[in-house]
Amino acid sequence: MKDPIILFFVMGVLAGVMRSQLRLPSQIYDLLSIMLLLTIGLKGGVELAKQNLIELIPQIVVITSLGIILPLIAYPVLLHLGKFKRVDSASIAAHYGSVSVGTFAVAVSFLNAKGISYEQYMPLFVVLLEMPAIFIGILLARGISKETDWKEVSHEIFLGKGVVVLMGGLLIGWISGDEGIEPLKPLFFDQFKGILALFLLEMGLVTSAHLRSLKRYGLFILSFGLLMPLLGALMGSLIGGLLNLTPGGVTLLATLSASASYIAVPAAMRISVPEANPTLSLTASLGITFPFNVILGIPLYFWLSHQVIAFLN
Amino acid sequence: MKDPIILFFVMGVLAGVMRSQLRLPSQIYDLLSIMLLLTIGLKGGVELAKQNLIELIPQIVVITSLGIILPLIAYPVLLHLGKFKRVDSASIAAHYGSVSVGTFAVAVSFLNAKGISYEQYMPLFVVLLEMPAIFIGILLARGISKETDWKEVSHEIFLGKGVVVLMGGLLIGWISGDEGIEPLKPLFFDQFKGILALFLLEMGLVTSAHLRSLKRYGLFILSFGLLMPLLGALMGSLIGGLLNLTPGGVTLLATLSASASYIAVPAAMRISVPEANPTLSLTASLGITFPFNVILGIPLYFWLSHQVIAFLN
Amino acid sequence: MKDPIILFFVMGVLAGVMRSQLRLPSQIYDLLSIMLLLTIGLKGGVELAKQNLIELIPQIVVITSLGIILPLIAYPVLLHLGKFKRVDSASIAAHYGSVSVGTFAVAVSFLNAKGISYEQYMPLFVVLLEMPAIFIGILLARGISKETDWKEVSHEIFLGKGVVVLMGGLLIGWISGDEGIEPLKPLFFDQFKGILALFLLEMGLVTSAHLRSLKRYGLFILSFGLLMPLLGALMGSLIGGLLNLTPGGVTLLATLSASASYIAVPAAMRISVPEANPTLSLTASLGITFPFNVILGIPLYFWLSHQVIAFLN
Amino acid sequence: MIVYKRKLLTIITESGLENALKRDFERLGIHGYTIVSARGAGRRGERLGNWDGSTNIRIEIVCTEEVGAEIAQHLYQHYYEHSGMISYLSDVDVLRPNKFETPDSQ
Amino acid sequence: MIVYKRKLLTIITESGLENALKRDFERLGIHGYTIVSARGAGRRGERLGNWDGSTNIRIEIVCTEEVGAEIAQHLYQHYYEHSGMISYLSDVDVLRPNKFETPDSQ
Amino acid sequence: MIVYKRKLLTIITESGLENALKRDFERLGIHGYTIVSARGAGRRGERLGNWDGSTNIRIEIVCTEEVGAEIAQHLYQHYYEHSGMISYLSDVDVLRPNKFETPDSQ
Ligand SMILES: Nc1ncnc2c1ncn2[C@@H]1O[C@H](COP(=O)(O)O)[C@@H](O)[C@H]1O
Ligand SMILES: Nc1ncnc2c1ncn2[C@@H]1O[C@H](COP(=O)(O)O)[C@@H](O)[C@H]1O
Ligand SMILES: Nc1ncnc2c1ncn2[C@@H]1O[C@H](COP(=O)(O)O)[C@@H](O)[C@H]1O
Ligand code: NA
Ligand code: NA
Ligand code: NA
Repeated sequence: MKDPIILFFVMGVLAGVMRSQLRLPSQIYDLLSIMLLLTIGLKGGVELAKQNLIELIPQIVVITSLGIILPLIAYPVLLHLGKFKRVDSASIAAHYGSVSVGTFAVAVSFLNAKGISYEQYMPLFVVLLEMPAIFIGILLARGISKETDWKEVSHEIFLGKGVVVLMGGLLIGWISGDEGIEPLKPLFFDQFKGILALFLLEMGLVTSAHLRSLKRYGLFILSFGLLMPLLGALMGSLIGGLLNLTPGGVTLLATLSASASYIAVPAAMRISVPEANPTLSLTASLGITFPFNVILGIPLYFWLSHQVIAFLN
Repeated sequence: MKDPIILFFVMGVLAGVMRSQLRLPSQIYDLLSIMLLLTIGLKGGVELAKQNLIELIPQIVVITSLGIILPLIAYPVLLHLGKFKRVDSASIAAHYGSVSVGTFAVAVSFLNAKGISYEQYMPLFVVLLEMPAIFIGILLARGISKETDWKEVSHEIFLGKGVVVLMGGLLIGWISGDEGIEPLKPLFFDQFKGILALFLLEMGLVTSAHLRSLKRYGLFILSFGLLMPLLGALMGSLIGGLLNLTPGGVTLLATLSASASYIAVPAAMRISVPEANPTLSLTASLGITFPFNVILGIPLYFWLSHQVIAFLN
Repeated sequence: MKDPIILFFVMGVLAGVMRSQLRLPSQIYDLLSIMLLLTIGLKGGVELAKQNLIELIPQIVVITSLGIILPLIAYPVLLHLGKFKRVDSASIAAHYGSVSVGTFAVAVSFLNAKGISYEQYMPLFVVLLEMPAIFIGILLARGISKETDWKEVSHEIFLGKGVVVLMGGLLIGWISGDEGIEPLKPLFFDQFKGILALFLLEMGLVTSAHLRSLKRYGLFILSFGLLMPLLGALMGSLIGGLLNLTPGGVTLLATLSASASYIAVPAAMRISVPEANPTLSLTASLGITFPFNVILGIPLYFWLSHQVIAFLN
Repeated sequence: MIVYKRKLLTIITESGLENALKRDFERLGIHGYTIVSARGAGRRGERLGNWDGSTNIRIEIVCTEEVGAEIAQHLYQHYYEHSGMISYLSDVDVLRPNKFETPDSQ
Repeated sequence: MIVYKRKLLTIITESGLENALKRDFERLGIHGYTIVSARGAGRRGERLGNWDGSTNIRIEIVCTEEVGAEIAQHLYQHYYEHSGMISYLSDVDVLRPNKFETPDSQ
Repeated sequence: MIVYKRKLLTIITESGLENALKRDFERLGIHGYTIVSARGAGRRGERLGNWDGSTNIRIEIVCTEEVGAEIAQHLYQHYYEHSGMISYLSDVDVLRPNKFETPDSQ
């Protein structure tokens, strides 16, 4: 019983690679992605309201650090092994330090299909992990330079589409509570998997365009796009295990950590590190890591999480 | 337990005011608004089929007159107190004599959330109140001038998007009946609140753009945008009370009367009274009255309706 | 109890004919049509997985031949009686040999509303009937000419939007099975009728534009657009009866056979037979045959199917 | 392949005027035009293009010099004062010129 | 900042030809173009742009005079007779000129 | 109806730069522009326009020759090296000219 949403992704990739006439307009992409972000936010917010926030502080601190450490690991690898320019190394590192909400949604759907529970407030960590890597990336590229207009950069980061909608959803869920969002469930919860299927169909088409530029950038970027998520997943699952998360929660944290941003980070980098080549980083995050995670990575990280938890006990 | 849909509106306004990158394309606005209009129309039509239309004639006459009286009250206030040009006074008056279907939808959702019932054929009055004020507005601006191409104006009014879809929904609901529209309910009824939430998110973004032009037009328009709906609500609830509507029905009539058009009337005015400044009237109806009604007005009108009903008995 | 979706179509046609301001953007058309194609494909695929494909081979062969015979019948009629140019006769013939998925969806909705069952793997035949007529049309227009770039033509046909999505849906349904697609049902199955209603509203607007060019092309095309589907339905129902399909299945095959393509075939003809006049064939298939089938044809073919089955036994 | 000199008239205005302008074109005998949805800013502030009420349209008409002047004159008289509208003319070389003459000018 | 004289070729046609034209551009060595979706009217009636079948595209190519003439010639031979298509050339001053030469012309 | 000679500056670039460019225009005193979403191809490969990350925008600014040169200069310095951007100037005759001068130039 294969999860059919993966097949939608595959269908999109194949349609794109075979240059079919199938095309989904960007306006539909906008609608679908906003609905997914709201669903994830609302769900997380409702659960967050039930938590003692003080008790979450250790998790918040540790997981935010993860978003700082990951790009710091990736950067020297890209710079010295990959022989990329400083700005490109910094930019790619930022992509992998941050997260992909689409990948997170697929992992949630994977756990739901298996009936595995997880810490429902995980979407909080999606928001938390989205941003720090961007600052690290800019610092790596520029140093603490006066050139950087930090006000503009912060604006770009905190008010990017993804962060605003996810945060908005979290807050609305938090304020409204389970009962309050009840009438929203038919659209945002019951349709979740269908919306995700359509979204992945479109992502498949998008990904296929980036697959084409793969050969231009060679083997190193391919290896990096496959190995960096594995390292991320390992670190994420270790931290999840040490934080005593449930197996589902560890899987999600591993997935987040393994995932690479393709919306927030590229947008911020265009503005703050324009010399970095955007095609290069998107080829890695969208052309390699996203499909890898969605098709093979998530089941692997699920398995990994169980190993790590067993190992830690 | 705050109704979460208001929070979607607030989120949209804040995202817009803080100039976030969040943007919903106009095609999504089109889809959402057509779905809301159809839902409201279908629901009203099904109920209308159960009514004895002859018995409704007194209500129809009285409520249509309300749409004529309201702009006649607003016009001299705008002209003499507000010192606006004749064409602008007439145009703004027409906006406030007509109605906002979005506001009506929020009021319906408010009553649903509270479990308050109302005359389900109210959507008929939405259609009835939408149009007369436009004719009054043109007459106020032009007199019974030969310049006005009444054929073109009527075409614009009766075949505007909102009227056509609402009327279409009413008729389809009427013809098909409860049983007939059963298979349409999963989309048009169960998703109503979710669709309304997305619509309000977009309306928040739209509103925020009009908030900016607020300061340009000064205090009078701000006061008018807050006080005129109160007057409208008072008149609407009195008439509703006299017509022996249920408390829910009185609330809805008060809300309709308090609401100001931002689609049908501006479109008609651009064609028939082009000298009127559209930014001025939209600042009032979209920038002030719409958010006021959605956030504070509707609960207020609910309370008012009970007072009025108690007063009349 | 009239099926309300037909009324949505009528509403669209009237709004278009009266030149109302109602307009649905093409991006919404894209979303709705992809959702319908996926629904039909998924449903068919799930059922196909339960069938013994070997046993279906006779049906596959016979029904594919139907897609070859129909244009071969239509062509001489158009050429000799209609006095159309060779390329136009060939192109129109190809339209009527192929099928309209929108019409098929309305027929499915018609049977569902009546509670009539049918062979659930029928969507397979939609795919099968979509393509052969295109090849026949090109051969009729060109002969076995060297001019035709068959590689490009095949690409256009097999990788057209409709075929890709329908095939994709079929395969996903097949692989995932009933249980696998369970979480997709709220979007793709429960909302089917609502999505179809919106789609037909848009189709009404589209059709109305083609109604206008009707008078330009005269009586022959009108008669052809009404009689050719009747002939198609007769042949389809006879074949369905001989293949021992259920009454519902016979109705669907009659409808498919009666329907004329307005997406895949025109797109392919523009590329491979560009001299054919696209307005002429679309006037027939979209302006005449589609509304006829949707409003009157389908109930007629339902009746016809029962007659044919009774006659064959 | 012969090339003909024509004028390209570009009009940018509120989308709410689309139907009215199309009627005007018909009356003026203009049967060819191309429309694209747009957003923008001008003297009347920003138009974000995120709903009907804030969308612009960009109309292009390839025509002879006389027809271009006639349309421009018409726009100037009927819309310029009260509507968000700009328009400009430029020179273009077209390939199939008979398309760009109105029936009157033929 | 040096300014170079180039030609701007604008093509307006049916969206159904987009893929075919892109293939043609590739064969002709044209690697730069910009496409916008459009609606409009012409000799073949109105195209409302409300579904695939009635949508136009507006293509712009900045190029040298020779390349512009070559594309125009190609369009004229392959599409003009049977397709809804218009196209026109105009003069533009570009900033970064090396972008607008095809590999052949360099 | 008097006609004034102005310049039309067209900029085609990544949609991600829209906000930054709007801020720049404000600083440069440019209050009028028109934007259309686009797709296309160039030296940085194809941009299909099927999601935010692959959409272009096409900006038009009608302005005086000096202002046009000033914007072009600004774009050249700040964006040309690292962004997907092309831009070109052409001559246009506008009808209501006072719209196309920046406050500075009046
Ligand atoms: N200088 C300009 N350059 C390009 N487009 C302009 C210019 N001025 C105005 N526009 C466009 O014309 C519309 C109406 O202009 P306005 O009436 O000045 O607000 C604006 O929303 C812009 O899309
Ligand atoms: N004179 C014109 N000016 C601008 N656009 C035109 C003109 N004529 C035709 N078009 C465009 O080209 C498309 C095809 O033209 P046609 O083949 O004449 O129907 C139309 O749908 C319009 O978008
Ligand atoms: N020669 C050209 N003609 C028209 N548009 C172009 C041309 N070159 C580039 N473009 C547009 O400018 C964008 C960025 O170009 P580039 O930086 O060369 O990739 C492309 O995606 C196209 O939309
Ligand atoms: Na990561
Ligand atoms: Na009112
Ligand atoms: Na057929």
